[in-house]
Amino acid sequence: MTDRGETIAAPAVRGTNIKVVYRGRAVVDVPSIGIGSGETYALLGSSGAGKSTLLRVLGLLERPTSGHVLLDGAQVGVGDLSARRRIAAVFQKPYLLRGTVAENVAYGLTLRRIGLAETSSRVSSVLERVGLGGWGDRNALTLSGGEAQRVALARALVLEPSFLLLDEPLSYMDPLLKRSLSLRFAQILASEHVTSLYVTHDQDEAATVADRIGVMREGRIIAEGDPEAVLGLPVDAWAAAFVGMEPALEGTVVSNTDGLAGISVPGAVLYATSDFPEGTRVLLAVRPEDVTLYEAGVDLPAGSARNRLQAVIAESRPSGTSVHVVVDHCGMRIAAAVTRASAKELALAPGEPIVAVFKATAVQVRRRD
Amino acid sequence: MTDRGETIAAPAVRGTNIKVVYRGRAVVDVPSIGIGSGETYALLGSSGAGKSTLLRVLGLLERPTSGHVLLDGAQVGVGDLSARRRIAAVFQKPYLLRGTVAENVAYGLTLRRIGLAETSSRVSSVLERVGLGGWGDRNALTLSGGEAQRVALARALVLEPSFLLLDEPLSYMDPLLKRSLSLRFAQILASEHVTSLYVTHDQDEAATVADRIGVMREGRIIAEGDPEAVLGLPVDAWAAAFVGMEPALEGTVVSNTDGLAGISVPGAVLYATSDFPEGTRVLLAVRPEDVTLYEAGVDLPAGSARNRLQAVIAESRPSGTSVHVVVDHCGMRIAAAVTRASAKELALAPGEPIVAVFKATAVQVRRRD
Amino acid sequence: MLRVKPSTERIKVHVYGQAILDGFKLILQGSGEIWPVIGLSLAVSGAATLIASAIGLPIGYFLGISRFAVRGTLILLVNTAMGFPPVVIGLFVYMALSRTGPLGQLGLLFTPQAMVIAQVILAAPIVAGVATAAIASVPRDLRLQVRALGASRLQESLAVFKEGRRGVMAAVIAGFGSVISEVGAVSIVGGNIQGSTRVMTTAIVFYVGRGEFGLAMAWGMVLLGIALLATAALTLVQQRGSMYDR
Amino acid sequence: MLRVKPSTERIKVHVYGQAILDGFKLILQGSGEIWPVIGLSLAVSGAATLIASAIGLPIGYFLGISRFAVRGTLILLVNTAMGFPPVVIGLFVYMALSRTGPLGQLGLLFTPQAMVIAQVILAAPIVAGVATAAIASVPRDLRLQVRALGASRLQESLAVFKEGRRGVMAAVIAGFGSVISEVGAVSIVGGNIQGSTRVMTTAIVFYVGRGEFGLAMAWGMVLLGIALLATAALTLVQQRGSMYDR
Repeated sequence: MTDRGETIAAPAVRGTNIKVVYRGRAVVDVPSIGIGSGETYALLGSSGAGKSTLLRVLGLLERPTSGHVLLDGAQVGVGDLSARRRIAAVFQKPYLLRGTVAENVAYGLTLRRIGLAETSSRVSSVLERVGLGGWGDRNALTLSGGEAQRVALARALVLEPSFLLLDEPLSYMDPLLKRSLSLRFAQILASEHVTSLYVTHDQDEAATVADRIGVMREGRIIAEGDPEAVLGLPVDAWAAAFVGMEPALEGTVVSNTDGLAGISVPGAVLYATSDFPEGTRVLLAVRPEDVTLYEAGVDLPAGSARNRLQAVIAESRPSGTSVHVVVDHCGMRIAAAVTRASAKELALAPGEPIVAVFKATAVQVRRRD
Repeated sequence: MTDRGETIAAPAVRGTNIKVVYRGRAVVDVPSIGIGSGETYALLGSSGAGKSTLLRVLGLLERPTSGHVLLDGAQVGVGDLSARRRIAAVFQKPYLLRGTVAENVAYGLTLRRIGLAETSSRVSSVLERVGLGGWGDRNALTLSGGEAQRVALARALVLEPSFLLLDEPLSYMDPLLKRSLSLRFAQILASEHVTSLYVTHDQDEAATVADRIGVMREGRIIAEGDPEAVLGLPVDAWAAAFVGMEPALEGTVVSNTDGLAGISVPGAVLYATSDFPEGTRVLLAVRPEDVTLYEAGVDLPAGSARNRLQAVIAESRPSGTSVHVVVDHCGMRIAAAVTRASAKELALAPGEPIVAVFKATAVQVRRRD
Repeated sequence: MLRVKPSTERIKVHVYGQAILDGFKLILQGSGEIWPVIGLSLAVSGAATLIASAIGLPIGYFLGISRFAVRGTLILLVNTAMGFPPVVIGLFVYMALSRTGPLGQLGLLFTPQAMVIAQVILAAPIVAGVATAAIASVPRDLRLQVRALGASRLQESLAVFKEGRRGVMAAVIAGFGSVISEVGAVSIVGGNIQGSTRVMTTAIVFYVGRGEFGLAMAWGMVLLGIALLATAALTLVQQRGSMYDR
Repeated sequence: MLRVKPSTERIKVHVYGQAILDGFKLILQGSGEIWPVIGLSLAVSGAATLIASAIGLPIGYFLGISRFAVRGTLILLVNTAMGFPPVVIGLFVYMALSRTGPLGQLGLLFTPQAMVIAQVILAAPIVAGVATAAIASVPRDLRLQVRALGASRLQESLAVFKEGRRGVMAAVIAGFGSVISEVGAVSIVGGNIQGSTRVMTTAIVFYVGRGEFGLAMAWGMVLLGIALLATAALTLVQQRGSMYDR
C-alpha cells in the first residue's frame, strides 16, 4: 500500500477504473493499477478474488464492463489485434497443441507470418534460455507437467512481448516442482526484462518471483508494494490471516537517531529501522519467523536484537514443520514461528511468561493515515 | 525409516507385499505398511508416486496385482462388502450428491439401512463435530469448497469407520483455506480417535495432521517414522530435496554424557540429544529453520546452542519469504533458512566466511546401517 | 386474408390452403382412422422404446464405466449397430419373419409385433450409445466416492444412474424419437395395412403416393407435433447445467 | 455344406441361399443397374453432406463456443431441426417443389436435386449438433491460450477446428451416415424412378414390395457395406484418446 504505482513514472501497462460485473456482482473493481517497464508484478489472493479476471482484462482477452487499459501510454482494447500481438500469456495448464516442442513454440510466430529462418533461430534460442535446448523435435504431448509449462513459457517469450501474463502457471505442480520452477521462472523473468503480471495464490511463489505484489480481495487491490512490505505488514485482519500473521500494531514514533526509530506502543517502546520523524503515527509488524522466544528470566545475550518484550503465551498451534505461537504483551499480540525442536524446550501453555526478541531491521513500518 | 510399523504391536490396518502393476510398470511396491489403531498416518510424495493407488488398495477400492490387506488382523478384499463398510473415504473433490447437506451426510447410513431416528441423531451430531451444526437443511450444491469438504468429512465420519481414507482432501484449496482446514482436520481426526490414512503432497499438511509419515517415491515407501524424524533427516538426496534440505551427514558417536552425544564429522564434533553409545555410526541432519547464521568473528552469546561451525557460504537463493542459504564446512553442507531481514545484514556472497549455530536438540540422528 | 393474385399464383395458394384445411378438418372431426393410427404408432414405438431401453441402458452403463480395450471393442459394436440402415434392418426382420424364414412359423409378418421387433433393433443401439456418453460423463471419482461410502455394486450403479439421469432420459427420448419418425423398416415389416399396421409415417408415404396431400399434410402435422414434444423433452433435459464443474 | 433336412426346412434354406446367391451374382456381374444406382446414392448423399457441412459446421462452431442464454435457445432450434421426421421433411420439400408449390416452376420434383435438398435439410442439423459437442469439448482455456498468443478471430477458430478435428469429422460422417441410409424423404421427393432417382434405399423398398428378395438382399448388402465403412471411419475417429487430460 506504500505507493499504488505512483513510483512508476510511466508504467508500461496501466489500467484505470477497471470494473468487471458478472450477473450484477462486481468481480473486479480496481481504480488504478500500473506495472513498470521490465517489472514483475504479482497479484496475490484467494480463489475468487478476481485476480484472473483482472489479468484477462489487462491482457486484452476480456472486455471490462468499464475502464481503460493503456499499453505504453496508448489506450488499447480487445479488438486491437496489433496491440494484442504485443502481449503473450502462460496459463495454469500448458495447453500444448499437437506437434513437436518446436512447432508449439513457433505457434505465435506462425500466426504473425514470421519467416522460417527467423522462426527457427528464435525458437532454438528461447528453448536454450528456458533450459530446454535441443528439445525442439520431441513430441509436445509426451512432456511432464513441469517440462510442458516451460515450453508454454518459451512459446510466450519467443514473441518478445511488451507484456507477459502468467496466470497461476505453477498451481498444478506439486511442492517440490513448484519450489524449483518458481525459482527458475523468477530467474528467466528477471533476465528477460519483460514486463510481467504474475497471478498466484501462493505467497511464497509471489515473494520469489515478484518485484512488487498487489493483494486482491473481493475484486479490490487491498495492498500493494514491495514483497517485504506487503507480506511483512498486513493492512487488515484478513490480510494478516492470509499471510499468516497477526494484525499490525499501532504506535507513535517517539525518537529517531540515525534511522533507528523508537516507537511507543502500549507498555513498551519498540525499535525499527525507519526515517519517520518524531511524532509520526505508524503501523508496525514483524514476521513470525523473525521473532525468537526465550524462557522468562533467561540471561539474554547482548546482540543486535534490539526489541525484547516480556509477554505471556496467548496460543500455540502446529503449523507444518514449525509451531505458530502468539504472545501477548499488554493486549498487543505478536506471532512467532518456533521450530519443533525449540517448542519442545519452551513451556508453551497459555498464560506462561515468555520473552519475545526481534531485531530492529525485522520491523516493517508504515505511516498510519 | 526408523521403525517400518514395527512399533505398532497389532496395527489396525496392515498391507503386506502390496504390488500394483499397470501396463508392466509397478506403480506400487510396498512389502509392508501398518497403521496403528487411532493413528493418523500420512503418505507424502510427489504426484505419480503411487500414494493414491496404495490408498485405494488399503481401502479395498482396488484389487492389487498381488499382496494382502488385513483389517484388525483378518484378511479382507475388494469383494467383501461388510469389510468395505467398515471403511470410509474423503477425496480431493467432495463430490456431494444432489440434495441437502443432511441427505449427503446420511448417504452411507441409508446404504446400510440405518433407521431414520438414529440417522437423524448421528447426522446432527457429526455436523456439530465438524463445525457445521444446524447446516443440515442447506442445499449441498451451494456450499463453498471448504464447507463442501467438511461435509464430505462428516459424511465419512458419521459411519464411525474402523479406517478412514483421506486422499489429498485439501489439495484444491488455496493456501489460506488449506492452512486453517488442515489444522481443523487434525483436531477432528485426533478427537475422533479414528485410524486414518492421509495422502498428501504437502509436507506442512502432513506434519500438521500426522502421527506418523511415510514418504513415497516411485511406488516405494522410502522413509517412515514420526514427522520430526522423517522431515528432519532425509534418507537420500531426493528426499532431502523434497523436504527442502541438504542430504544427511555421516558421523560416528565419540562420546555420550546423559543423552548428549558428541558426533564426529569431518573437521568438527557436533552435539545431538541421542542415546546412541560411543562408536555408533550415524546419519544426522538439522532443519534449515533451526540453523542461525552469524557474521564471522561475532562475539557469540553463551547459550543453549551447542553447535557452532566456522563455515563459508556455498550458495544462497530466495525461497518464498525467506532466503535459503547453504554453508560449507570441510565439504559438509548444511542449509539455513534466513529471514529476508537477517539476510540483508549478512554478507551472503559465495565464499564469504560465516558462523552456523544450532542447538543439540535440533539435530536429528539415526543409526547408519 | 389471402390477397387476390393472378390466376396461376392463386391456384397454388388455393391448393396449399385447401390441403392444410383438409388436414385440420380431418384432425378436428376425427375421421375414425386418426386415433387408432396414432394409438398404434405410440403403442408400437412406446413398446419398442421400453424394450430397447431394457437392453440398451445396461449396455450403456457397462460401456460408460468400462475403460481401455473392452470399451473400444464394444463401442465399435454399438457404432456398427447404430450404423445399420433401417431399411436393411427391416429387410432382415422381414426375411426372418417371412413364411419361409427361420421364425416364419410365428406368423408375425405384417403385424404390430413385427414392427416392434424392427424398432427394438433400431432403437437399442441408439439408447445404448447415448446412455454410454451419459454414464461416462458421471465422474469416475464419484463412483469411487460412493463405493468408498459402502455402496454395493447395485447401489453404486443406482447412484450413477441417478447422477446421470438427465443423460439417461435423453437416451430413452432419443430412442423413441428415432423410431416414431422412421418409415423404412416399419413399411417393410408392417406393410401399412389399414386398421392393422398403419402408423403415421407409413400413412404419410401412402397418401403422398396416392396424391392425397391433404391427408398426408394432416398426418405430417400430427407426427411433427409428437416429434416436437419429444424434442422439447430432450431439450429440457439437456438445458440444466451440470453439477460437476466444481 | 448344408445338411439335408425335412422338406419345409429345406425349402427355407433354399430360398435364403438362392436370395443371397442372386444378390452376389448381381453384384459380381454388374447388371447394368448397380453402378448407376450406387453412383447416384453416393453423389446425392455426398453433395448433401458437403452442403450440410458448409451450413452445419459454422453453426456448430458458434454453438460450441457460445455460452448462457444464446446457447440454450440455439440448441433448442438444432434439437427441433434434428427432431423433424424425415418423411415430414420429404413431404414439405415435395409440396414446395410440386407444380403448384412456391418453387414449382424450377421443375425439380423427382430429380436428384430434389433429393439433395431434402437430405441437406435432414443432415445439416445432425452435423451442427454433433459439431457443437465436438467444439464444446475443446477447452475454453485453449481458445484463450491461442488468443493470448496473438491469434485473430479466424486463426482462433481454425485452431479450435484443428484441435477438435476428430469430433468435426465425426459430425460430417454422422451426417453422411444418416442420409445414405434414409428412405422416407428420398422416396417422397425422388419417386424411385429407375435410371433417374433410384437410390439404394428406395431400391430395397421397391424390390421388397415386388417380392424380389434376391435383389433386395443384394442392395441391402451393398448399402450395409457402405454404412459399415462410415461406421468404421467414425469409430476410428472416436477411438483415439483425448489430449486434454493433463
